[in-house]
Amino acid sequence: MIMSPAKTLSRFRDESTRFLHAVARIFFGNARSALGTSVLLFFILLGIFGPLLFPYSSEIDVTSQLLRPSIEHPFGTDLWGRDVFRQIVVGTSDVLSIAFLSALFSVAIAMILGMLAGMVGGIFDKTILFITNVFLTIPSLPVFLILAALFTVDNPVTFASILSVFSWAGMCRAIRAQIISLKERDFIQICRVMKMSNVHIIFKELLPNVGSYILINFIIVMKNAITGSVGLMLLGVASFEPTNWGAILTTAKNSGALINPNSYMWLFAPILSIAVFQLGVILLSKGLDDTFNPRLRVM
Amino acid sequence: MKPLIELKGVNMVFSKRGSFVRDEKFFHVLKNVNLDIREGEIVALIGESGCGKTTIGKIVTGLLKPTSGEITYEGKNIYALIKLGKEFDDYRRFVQFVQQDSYAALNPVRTIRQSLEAPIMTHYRHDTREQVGAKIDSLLELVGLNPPDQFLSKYPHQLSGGQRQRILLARALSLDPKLIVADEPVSMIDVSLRLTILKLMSDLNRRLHVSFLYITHDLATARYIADNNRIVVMYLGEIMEEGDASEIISNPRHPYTQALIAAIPIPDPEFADLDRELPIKSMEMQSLEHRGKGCPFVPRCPYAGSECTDEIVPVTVGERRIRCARLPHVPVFSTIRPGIVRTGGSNS
Amino acid sequence: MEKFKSFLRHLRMFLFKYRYFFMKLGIALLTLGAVVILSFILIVNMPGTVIDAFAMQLSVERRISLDQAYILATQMLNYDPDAPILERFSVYLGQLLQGNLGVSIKNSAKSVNLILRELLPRTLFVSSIALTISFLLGTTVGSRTIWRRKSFGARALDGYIVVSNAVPDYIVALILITVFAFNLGWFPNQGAYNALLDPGFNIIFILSLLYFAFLPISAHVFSQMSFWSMQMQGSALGVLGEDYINAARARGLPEKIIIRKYLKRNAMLPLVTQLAISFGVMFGGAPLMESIFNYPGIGQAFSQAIAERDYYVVQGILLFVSVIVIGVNLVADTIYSLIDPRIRRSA
Amino acid sequence: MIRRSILKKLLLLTAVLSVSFGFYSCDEIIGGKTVDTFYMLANWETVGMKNHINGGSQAGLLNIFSVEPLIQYVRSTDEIYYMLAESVDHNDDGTTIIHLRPEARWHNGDDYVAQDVVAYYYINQLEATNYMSAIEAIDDKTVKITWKASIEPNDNVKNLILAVDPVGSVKYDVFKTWVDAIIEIMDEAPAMPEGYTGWAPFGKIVNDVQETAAYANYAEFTNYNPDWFIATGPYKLYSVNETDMILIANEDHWAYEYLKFKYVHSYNHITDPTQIYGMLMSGQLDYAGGTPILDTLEQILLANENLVHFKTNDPGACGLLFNLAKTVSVDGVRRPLFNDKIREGFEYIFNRDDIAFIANPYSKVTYRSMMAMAPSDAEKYMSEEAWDSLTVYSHDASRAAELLIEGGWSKVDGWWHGEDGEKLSFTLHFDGSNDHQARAAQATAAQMNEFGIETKLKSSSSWNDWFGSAQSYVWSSELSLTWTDLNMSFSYPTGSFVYAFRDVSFKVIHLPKFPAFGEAGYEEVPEKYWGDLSVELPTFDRTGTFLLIDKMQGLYSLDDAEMQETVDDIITGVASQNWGVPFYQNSCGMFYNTKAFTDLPRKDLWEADRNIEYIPSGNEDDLTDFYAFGRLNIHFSYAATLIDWERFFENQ
Repeated sequence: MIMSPAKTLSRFRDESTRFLHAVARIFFGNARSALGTSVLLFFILLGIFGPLLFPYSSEIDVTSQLLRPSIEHPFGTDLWGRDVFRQIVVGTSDVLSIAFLSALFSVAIAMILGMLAGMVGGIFDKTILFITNVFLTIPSLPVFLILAALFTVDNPVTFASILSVFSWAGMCRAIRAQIISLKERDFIQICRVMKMSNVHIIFKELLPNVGSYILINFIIVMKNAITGSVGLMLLGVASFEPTNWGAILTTAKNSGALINPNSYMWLFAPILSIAVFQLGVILLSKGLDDTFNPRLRVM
Repeated sequence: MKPLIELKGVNMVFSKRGSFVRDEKFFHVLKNVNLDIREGEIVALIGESGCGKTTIGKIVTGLLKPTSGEITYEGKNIYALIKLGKEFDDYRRFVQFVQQDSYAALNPVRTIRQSLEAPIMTHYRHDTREQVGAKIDSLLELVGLNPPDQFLSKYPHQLSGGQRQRILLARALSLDPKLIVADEPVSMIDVSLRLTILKLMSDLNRRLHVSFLYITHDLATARYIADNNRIVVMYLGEIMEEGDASEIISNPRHPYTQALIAAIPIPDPEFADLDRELPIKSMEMQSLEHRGKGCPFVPRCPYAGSECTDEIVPVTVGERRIRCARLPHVPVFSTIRPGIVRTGGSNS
Repeated sequence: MEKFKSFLRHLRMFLFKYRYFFMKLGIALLTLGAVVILSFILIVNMPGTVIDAFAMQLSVERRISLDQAYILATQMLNYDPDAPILERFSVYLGQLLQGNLGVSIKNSAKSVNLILRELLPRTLFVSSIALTISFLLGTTVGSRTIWRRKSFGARALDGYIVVSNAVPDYIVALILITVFAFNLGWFPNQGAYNALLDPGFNIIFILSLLYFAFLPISAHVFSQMSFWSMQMQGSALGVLGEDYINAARARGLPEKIIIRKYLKRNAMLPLVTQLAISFGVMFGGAPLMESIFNYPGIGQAFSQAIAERDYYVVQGILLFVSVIVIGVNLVADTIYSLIDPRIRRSA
Repeated sequence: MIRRSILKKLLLLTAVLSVSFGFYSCDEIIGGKTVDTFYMLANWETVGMKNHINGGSQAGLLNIFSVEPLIQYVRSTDEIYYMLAESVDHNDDGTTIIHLRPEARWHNGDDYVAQDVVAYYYINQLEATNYMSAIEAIDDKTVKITWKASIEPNDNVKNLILAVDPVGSVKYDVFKTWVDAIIEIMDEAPAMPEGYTGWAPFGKIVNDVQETAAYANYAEFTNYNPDWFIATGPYKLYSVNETDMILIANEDHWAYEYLKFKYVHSYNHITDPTQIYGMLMSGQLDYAGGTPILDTLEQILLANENLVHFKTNDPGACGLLFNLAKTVSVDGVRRPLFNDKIREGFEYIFNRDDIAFIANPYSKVTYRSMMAMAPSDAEKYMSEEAWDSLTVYSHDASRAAELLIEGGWSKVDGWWHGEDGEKLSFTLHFDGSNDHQARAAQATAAQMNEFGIETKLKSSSSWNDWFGSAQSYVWSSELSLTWTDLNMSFSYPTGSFVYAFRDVSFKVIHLPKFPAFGEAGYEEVPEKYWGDLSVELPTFDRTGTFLLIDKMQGLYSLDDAEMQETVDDIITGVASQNWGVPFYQNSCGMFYNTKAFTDLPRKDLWEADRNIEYIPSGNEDDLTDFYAFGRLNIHFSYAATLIDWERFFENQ
């Protein structure tokens, strides 16, 4: 049977829309993930377009120190007379990139090592397992402190690298376990019989199967990265842009904002932003879990 | 007819690594197996679970390398081919595998199209997308999935067991193989559907001249698919008896084959109240770890004698080979189980 | 010779019988070794040598020139920053093997052993109480709510889990101390017990300890409880599908009994290993939490040591805390293998 | 089943009990404080505290109220109080006779004797001993000091030098072993040669063997832990744990009847400003240093009507320091990142008024360059002519831009680029535990970004942490916000110079040094310069140049005229280099509880406004207030704050 090019084309178009539908179904499939995705999208858009809509000036203005919230300054102003709302907006991209990069790094490390360990096995597997064991044992916060003293932490990349040092180990183990169980499955054996390349086996057959797990973990690591980065800010070991949410929180706290009604909003704004962002991320991960799990159970 | 694949003196030993607290263990899974599969024939490999039939399937498909012995493909040793590269690729293409669990054999997160496309695109690199698409369509039609469009974008869990099994066959056929190793392909689908799948297989065998190595524990289906072909009976990693299908079923000569056939339930009230005791001595089974050179069936065999513990030379009777040292002492099957042969024969 | 052989055989049998435990022990020891090396490497690479910082401090304190202070510092610390790294490591290891975890660079009377002896009980006190309460509460709430997933309680718990996950524990701590210590003044904002009391094993002193630990424990419980109820829900969900639950239901047993005797008990088993990890997490988080509450525990000592660049103390505490976490993990694994024999066989 | 419910009830009971007990007991320590107790903050080592101040452990309140000097000076005012000494007479023959108070006693009741003073100086060998050629006990209560003839300080400085040291901390009986050992070593050491200007305590130069023995002896001495805290001061240890330290008035003390409180109670490790403010508001503290931002300050005063806030002059200026070790590579040649023009340009970038206001609204703005001495002191010690000759910069962005362009920088797309054409991105490093500097740092970074120089902030968690990184040659930060000029001891001209040229600033700026002993080229340099600062500066009259460390030698011996000339040379010379950009001279703030501390000065002022904005400047017309306010800073005047001097002098 010969197919006309038009039909083939339409089939591919069908497929791409179907893919989009699938993505939409995953992310908007239930109330939780829909809400979570919306929150995340909101912050991403805020990070990209926010600074254009609400341009931020770092200029200090001693006459408008610590103003209470108003229409002009929805979150009030800080000690230096700068608009807190615009600070939050400008800081969004920084926070997002720290979270995203940290998740990217740890997922990449976890994936590479976990898949290699699962695929290669033997002494390599044992070594990786042992290393993850060490990283799971040493308490992370103290080592963050030491690492932050050791390296200059002054941009999202270094920040994210330090944060991901400890977040890959658990995930690496889980991926390894999944790969080990997957690679004995029949459909992988068939690939061997059919002499499919290892590249195909890893990227086309194995990866899609751990994809949902990785996606959910990616989101969880993002959440942990934010918690960790703000914690490090609170302990004051990283260099920072004053607009970073953690930095705003720390400065507000150290300026006695906890006891000054005029500056409650200065302190509360970053807490609120962090909480809402985290909330979105958690809802999304839970929603994704709901979406993927029933099918995973059928397996 | 010249043999397509030949296993010569294949032995398979699995070992469990030892340590300070544990000795190393060896399991002799296959012992001196000789098997040949000719072009365009269906060979049914029968044996109870754990007898090594799946291992043979894996050896034939190249998933496992035997500990000793050689496998030849069209007269050439395939492990010598590996070094030549290209010809092993051919071997990979020409010998395909259909597994027992059709759900596990398909990647759950890939659509049927993706699962079918990948091997074709690997092995027929010069095909355009349209050609591949057309090929897939015709394959699906071949295995009786009509219209193909209805199945292509589905995921495995959206199909029934029978449909998935057809997909597996289509995938195996997609590389134009000369031999398909089918490892219990129907054991996990409804009895009502089994027949259609088996029919499809013998149909494909006839139309495309593809050889099948049909691995099963179920004598009835073996008899059905290997009609006019061969049956090979295995026990504990050794081939007990092999020969023409109808001959073996109507007149099993080896005590193990006799026991196997006697175990088939008889849905005929005429024979239902016959003595159903199996013609074996005990249920004791030889361990794979410590096995002698003699017949493994000795502990169960009611006819066993002292010579059974020595090396056994198969007796060849025409096309048939029986591996039994005390063949003259084994009674003719119809004397111990009258009626079975007739019933089995009338089913076809 | 015969005796030796039989001894060897018995040894082999013994090892084989408890191979799961010995395997875990071996891994624990190896991990410990890696931690020792890692902490040494981390400290060696810390910027600004120990001697420089100490000399600076001496020169300010004693009003002597920095050069003099430098010589004095090397003499007082008995430490040569120019020695080869292997030599320094062997010295360090030797000290460790003698049970000497290190001494403060500023005050030779302030050793890590002493810090641990005086401050570790506090941190253990707070974290073990917090862990027990949050574990008991969390598992109870988790198993109750999984039974009726649409009830008000379950929804409320869901909301609480999401919120407590979204708000990091140190922010909870900040809020607690602001409201209950600064604004309402119900609880102290610093300290571990009333300074006017004599420490001792009497009811008044223990009550004082509990009173001062109330806010830190509450903060831990708030953030840990959601973790346990979440874990419990996940685990109970698996148990819920088991036949014995259905059988118990079919027998008409009261819901309470089913939850307690069948659901909770079986679902709690896999959580035991989580306990160890959670313990480690709490210990790791101690520096931040204890500095917020100004609670004199090991965590506060650690963050102070970092701030003061008291490297030996940093190293010593890090090492010991890791040892505790490794030990707790080992114990948890062993206990788990005792109550769930499937684990042992799979080793 | 029963057991479970009992367990639950028990748990509940414990919780209720502990909370209610807490309410009961907190009455004692938080709400209704014990009368006669003064509450404040201090830091001490939680573990391993040694029973003497020389042991190296931080002793908190004991350092402040238990260990006495012979004379106490107030750091910001140089006011002097006689403590262990009753009188100090400087004679023309280069000797000083010190009469100890007859009633001076150790905390264990033993007499404080002259031998204890000698023991202190011998065992610690601090800076004062470099100026002495001998110290001896004439009788139990009389000490005689003979000063080195070559560098004999003037009388004013002699008092200040003696006032530095906490002499009442080495009891001869207790530390006899080590004191005798060191005296023996010093006796055997040869006398220094004529004209020698290096370090020579008691005019002796020890050889290597003796030096090693002396250090070993000193280490043993510091490690010894007596069974009571060795001190003589007005308060002695009552109880201590990790978070609380309580001192009780010492009945044996010569000023016991004039002590303002029976107990002093302090809390440990409270560094979070919010926590301090909270404790002030709830009345848990009677005294705390610091000036929070205006809003918070008003909130605190509003919350607790018994609080007043005093301010005094602080002899220290804060600003920007350059890291001169930073280089930039232009066509393969390494050049300094901050050259002369760039440094000068930086002086014009900032609106220092805003920075000063935000850091501390009661600080004094300065528009002069770094001069190694707090502006108020410089004005006092320099000649009028020299003071007036100092360049007064201004906030002038266009002038700054001109100078930066002259220095090789360029502005592209609104951002400044360095000589190599790369966009500049600086890190401004500050000590986060210092709240006004943290505020100033944020303002500075904001102004730099506004000007077009990308600047990030890095905060260290303590001064030690900051200095530990900053003095390292591989330090990554280009700029730091810190004290540019600070007087760490008495205000006499040298105090600030020591901070700038010997201890801190030059290490942070990374000024060039002469090679140290053993480094390449050290043989070509006279021994006295080894490892020291190698900076040549123009003299004030511009007729020549001088080596900075040459001027630093023998500062104490100069008479007033010589001193003024030297100070003029050093300050104008340093100011011409633009090593730093000071923004403001700080003021020290102090909260006091009027209910606890009943005789606070200037009641008229604080009854009108409890936030006292008046800062006495030390001119003749407000000298009384200057001294009275200065004395209020406990960390500048120690136990002298808690003694009722008026009544004491009346009764003498």
